[in-house]
Amino acid sequence: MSGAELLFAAFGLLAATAAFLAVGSRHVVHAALWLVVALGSLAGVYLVLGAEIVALVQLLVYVGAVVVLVLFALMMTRAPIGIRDDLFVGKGQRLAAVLAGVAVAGLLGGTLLVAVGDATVDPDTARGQAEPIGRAVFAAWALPFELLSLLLLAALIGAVAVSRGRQK
Amino acid sequence: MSGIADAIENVTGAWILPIMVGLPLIVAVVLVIARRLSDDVATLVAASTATVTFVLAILASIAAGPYRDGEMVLELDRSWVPALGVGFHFGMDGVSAPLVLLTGLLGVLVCVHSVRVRPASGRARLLVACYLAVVGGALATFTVMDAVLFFIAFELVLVPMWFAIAFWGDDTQPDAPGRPGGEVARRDAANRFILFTAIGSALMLVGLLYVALQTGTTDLGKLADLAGEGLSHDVQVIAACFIVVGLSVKAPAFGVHTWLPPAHTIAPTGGSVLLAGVLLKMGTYGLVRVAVPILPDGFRTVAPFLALFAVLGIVWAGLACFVERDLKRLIALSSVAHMGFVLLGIASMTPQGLQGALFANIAHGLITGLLFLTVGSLKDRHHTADLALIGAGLRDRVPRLGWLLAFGAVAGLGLPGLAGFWGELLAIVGTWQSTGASSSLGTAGRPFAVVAVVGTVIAAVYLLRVLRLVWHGAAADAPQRVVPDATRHEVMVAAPLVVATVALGLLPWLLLDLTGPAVRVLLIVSGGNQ
Amino acid sequence: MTVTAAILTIALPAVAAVCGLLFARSRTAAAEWGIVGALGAVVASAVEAFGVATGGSAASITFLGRVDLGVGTLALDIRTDSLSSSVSLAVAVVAACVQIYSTAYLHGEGTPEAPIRYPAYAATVSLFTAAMMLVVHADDLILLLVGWEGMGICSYLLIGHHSERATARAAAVKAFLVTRAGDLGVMAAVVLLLGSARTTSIRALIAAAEELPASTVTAAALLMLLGVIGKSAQFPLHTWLPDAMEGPTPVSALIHAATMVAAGVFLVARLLPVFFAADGALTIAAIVASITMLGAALAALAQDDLKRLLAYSTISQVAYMLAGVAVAQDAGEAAPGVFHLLTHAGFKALLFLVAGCCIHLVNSNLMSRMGGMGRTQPALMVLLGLGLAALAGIPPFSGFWSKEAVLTAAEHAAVEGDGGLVAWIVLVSGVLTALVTGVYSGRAFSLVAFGDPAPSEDGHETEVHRLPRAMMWPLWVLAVPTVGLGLVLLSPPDILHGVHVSWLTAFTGTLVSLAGVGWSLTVTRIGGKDVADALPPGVRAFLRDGYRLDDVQDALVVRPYRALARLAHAGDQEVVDFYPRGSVTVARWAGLKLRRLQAGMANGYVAWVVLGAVAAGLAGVVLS
Amino acid sequence: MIHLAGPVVLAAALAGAGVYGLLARRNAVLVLIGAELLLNAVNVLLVTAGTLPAGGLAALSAGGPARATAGDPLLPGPVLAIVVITIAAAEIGLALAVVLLTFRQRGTSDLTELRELGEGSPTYDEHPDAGELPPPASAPETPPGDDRTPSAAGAVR
Repeated sequence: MSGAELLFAAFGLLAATAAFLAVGSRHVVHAALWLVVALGSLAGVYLVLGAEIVALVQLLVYVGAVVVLVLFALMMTRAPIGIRDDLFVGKGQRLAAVLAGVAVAGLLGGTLLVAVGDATVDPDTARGQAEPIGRAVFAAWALPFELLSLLLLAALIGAVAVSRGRQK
Repeated sequence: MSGIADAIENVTGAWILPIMVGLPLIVAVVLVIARRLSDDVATLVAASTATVTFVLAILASIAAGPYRDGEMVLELDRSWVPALGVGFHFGMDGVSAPLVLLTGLLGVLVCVHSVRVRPASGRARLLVACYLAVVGGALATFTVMDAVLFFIAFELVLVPMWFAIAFWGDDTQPDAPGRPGGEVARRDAANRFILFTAIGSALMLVGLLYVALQTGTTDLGKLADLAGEGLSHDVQVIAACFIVVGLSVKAPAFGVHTWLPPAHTIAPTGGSVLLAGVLLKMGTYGLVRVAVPILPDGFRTVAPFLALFAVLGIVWAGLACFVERDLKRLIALSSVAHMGFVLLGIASMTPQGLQGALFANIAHGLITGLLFLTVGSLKDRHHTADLALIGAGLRDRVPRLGWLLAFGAVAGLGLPGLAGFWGELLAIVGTWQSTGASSSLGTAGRPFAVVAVVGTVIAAVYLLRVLRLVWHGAAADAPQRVVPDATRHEVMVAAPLVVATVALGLLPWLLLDLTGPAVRVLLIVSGGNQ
Repeated sequence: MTVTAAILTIALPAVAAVCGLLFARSRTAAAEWGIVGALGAVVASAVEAFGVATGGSAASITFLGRVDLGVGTLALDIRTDSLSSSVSLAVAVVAACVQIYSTAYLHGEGTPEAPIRYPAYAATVSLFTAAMMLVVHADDLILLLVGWEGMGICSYLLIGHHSERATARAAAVKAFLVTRAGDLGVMAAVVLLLGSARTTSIRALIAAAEELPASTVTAAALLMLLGVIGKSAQFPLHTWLPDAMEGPTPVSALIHAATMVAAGVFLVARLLPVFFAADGALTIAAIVASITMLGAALAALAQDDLKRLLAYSTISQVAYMLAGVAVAQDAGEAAPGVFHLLTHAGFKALLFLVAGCCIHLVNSNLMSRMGGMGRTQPALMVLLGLGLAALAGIPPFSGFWSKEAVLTAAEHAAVEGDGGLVAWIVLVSGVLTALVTGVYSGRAFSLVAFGDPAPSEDGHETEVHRLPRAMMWPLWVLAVPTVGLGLVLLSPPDILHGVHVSWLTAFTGTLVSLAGVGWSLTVTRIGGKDVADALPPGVRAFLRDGYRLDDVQDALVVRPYRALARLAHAGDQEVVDFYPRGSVTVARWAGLKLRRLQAGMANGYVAWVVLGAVAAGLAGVVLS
Repeated sequence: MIHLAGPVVLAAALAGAGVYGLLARRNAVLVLIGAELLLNAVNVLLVTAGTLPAGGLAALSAGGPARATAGDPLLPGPVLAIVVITIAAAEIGLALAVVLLTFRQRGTSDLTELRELGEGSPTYDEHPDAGELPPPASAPETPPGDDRTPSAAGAVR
């Protein structure tokens, strides 16, 4: 087991655990905070995989912006503080949800495990740095990138319009 | 004749066909758009358009001659959507020419009819636009030689006809047990019409596409030349099932006929005429043009079932007519019986049978058109088509209408010497001939022929009942004694049908000489029963 | 010339019918069109007969062109020969007499309740004449069928002419349907022959009769015999003819006596070689004819209505004709039957027209109301006597020669030929019928000429008035052949070459007839009123009602048919229409059930998405 | 050297957790957390794929566990991961706006109580048997696309 692999295992385990806690917590704010942990450790995972820029973006956008938005939303919807039992749907549906989760995980993991087999990779950290990514984005991916920016703009305007509601 | 043919050749060539198809369609659109146009002007425009179309149809059928060798003389073939292999392919031969002429004639008659006789409600301008669209679509169906265009033309007719039924239909039907009347009946009739026929067309489309995918072309001419070559037996049977079922909805065969009586009963007079004279023919034309030549093997497998339903229809509808009270419904049901003969003739896959089927097609269009015109006039006057409410003694009360009705009924029962006879006779002969191992009907052919012969008496029974109830009888017993007789205009509209019925009855070669060579070519190519 | 004349015999009445219907503005004009057409037909057929007699027959005259059947063609040709020219002359003469007679018989315009409808009447009679001419001249079975059914529809129209009477309506429908049921046979035979012989040309069929497969010929002959039985009103399809007397009397004279009912016999005579080649067809025809001739004669005996009496007598006489053809020993020997057809056309038309005069005078069909005309209308009674004498077969009237010719032919077949038992049956039945015919003829004469008129039911006495000339002239014209047609045998045309009358048969037949006539005439002399009184009342009623065959027909055909029709009509609504209605119900039910899935729960919808994704993934894994 | 099983198992675990979160949570914001986890599962796979040589797994097994010298010059893995993150940002912004609006109007962000559109909702108002037939289609006097009859038009004016 190489050092990279060890590092990966640590971040991965942390991310997985935090993810489970984020969806399983009975405390609303805790759930949001566990999400922070999960997303943050995923940034570590990306780093280990040699995707430096992605990791940075993950930290910036997800941990920095998305989670803050989530927390704000929780605040503004007067989410209850403390352990609550009414965060989940009924028992039967919950069981079905577990089954669905296991099925998805099993199907995805099973297929991919079979597909990858015994393969290993040696991530090339140089390729994940800002320069090659920047070249790729502004050369080959320029058009999708611009479309993406349009999408963001539209989402921004949409969000403003929606949250303002219909004010006469 | 050849001089005219040459002149047409020089002026338009085969473009006369798309012109003939396009003219009524374009004028129909114009009539819909021109909102300022009064009904009087609009109906006159429609009538003259229909007349021009009819003249074009006559010229085209002259140009398409001589029909001696059965080949298609008048043909226009341009590439249209090359990626899909769809061609802008028009053509006219002995099979389509009579139907084109019939459609043109009936188009003129219904449009001229609506110049004086207006629908009970709604704008006549839009109604005649619907009629013209139906005529244009039907002409297209009868002249296009490409499977995809054929399907489009087939569908094109449904929508205006749906409008005609749904908006100008009769919503004064009385309630009957198990069958509500009024607005409900009208909506039911229109919906039934569109659902049945659209489902039928969808099945046909599946079959056509299947054939097109298997052969790589949608050109009906090329497909007919292939005559099923390169299509395995199973493929042919599957495709034939779809196409035959789809087309028999329109024909209509027994079992899928229940849309027809309500549609005829509700539709305005002109709509009924076009429905009987044009729409029903499209189904049988499709069988002759598509199913028989393109899928000979498959059609041969399906034919006994088609014949079975045809025979069932002949007997069943004939029996049901005997106790039907509503005259329009009765004639509609009798159409099922008459079209049964047509389907039987086609299913026999013999030259005589096909000749009979094509003849009966035209004869039915003329006779039933006449009957619907007459009954429409009766209904306008009595405000009902119920036999009991129309009452006895039409021959004395309204002699002209009475004689038209009597003539139509007599022609409808297949009296020798009138047009109805030849088609039935030849269809039965064909069915009788279609026996033995290599034929399409095999051992079933002869029993079917016998039943069909009996069917000709059944027709006499119910039509004589009609005459006995309303034509005969003491005028004094009728509930409404004083109604106006047919106007000169109405008689003029009906007269061509009467003349044509007599002419075709006495001189059947007028029609059979056109179709004969084409039928021979069709069957020789497809290796049908000889 | 012969050819043109033959075509004109058909075309002139047809044109007259169309013009009379379309252009005749008045009653007179309509009558003129009818008379002109009929007289034209007389002239044309006289020319034709002359042409045939001098120049020989002509076959395959192009008439309606050739028809492409897809396989082979069909020639709608006509022909003219001795048979067609003689029959067409008879038809034309009777038709002309009837057209003239009708102008007086159907006088006036009628009342709104019972209009006369003269233009339609005259045109229909003309059309009928044309149709009969077509049958007579047709050289193709299908063309013959055109005329055959054309006669049927004209008969329907004319029987139902006074359609304000319910009985007339019923009789018209019955006549058409019963004959049409028989015509199925002809149509089926056409189908069969088109199938195996590939032709319906009569000439070709006669030529090929021996070579065709025996089964085909037999089947075709039997099927055509069915049509003959229907059209010629033979047992058991004769029930329509007595009812057909609801039509105006001149029509009965033309259609239901002289021409249309004889068309069946004509068909057999025309196609005799085909019938001859078919095993059993002629035997069955002979048996049917034997049953019919005697049965109908007995029924005629019991009638009170003069027209019904004549109707049953017609059935009986047509059976004679059929028997005369059926006992032929040679494919060319239709002569006795055809001769009887010609003589019968003359005297039966005369009888009907006389009956029409009587009815016109007393306004009733009942013979009991007509009595005593011997004093008031001597000329009419002479004519009646001539007709009845010919009917009974008293020498030297025409009926004697033809009837004895038929009996001679039967005797010839029974004694010398190979007719065997069937010929004996025909002979015995024929002789018995001659007796009965004598009895009912004498009875009719004694009742009408000598009896005392019963007082009319509505109390008002019949006023005796002179018959119009237009009604009397045709009677005298028809009396000529009634008396003298036997003279033709001195120099017979081709078709009658086979007519022989043996002295023995003639003597027996005459004796028997005279005995019958004498008995019924003497009954009144010795104080009896009606020879039919001798019958037990039950039997008399049974015979009068035509053996109650109508009830049988009603029970076996009409009522089951009605039930079946009601079943089909109900089934059309309830059974066949089940699946469209069912699909509505199913769609509605499925909509109600399926929209429960639309629970409004966001998680629920996501669950469906996940389920779909997992299913698709699994499918991908499994299938790849 | 990293064994590929690691990222795969991680992605599967994240996806499973995400699906569970989507299905089992009632609070709309918490449901969105599940959605974020699903997106991140995708991102893990994308980034992992970015480490593979051009030609993907097939090239890898052919060339052995060698260093991916000939990576795809377009770098689809990391770029698409960034795209996903961006879309996620857009999505969460919009979604939270909707949640806020709902909360403001309904006073709750509990999805089980927002069921007005559904069949089982207590506020759902429909009489299935009475409302089957739509109101009658346009009257015969005015077919579609038709103008009023002159008299009617005059009345309107």
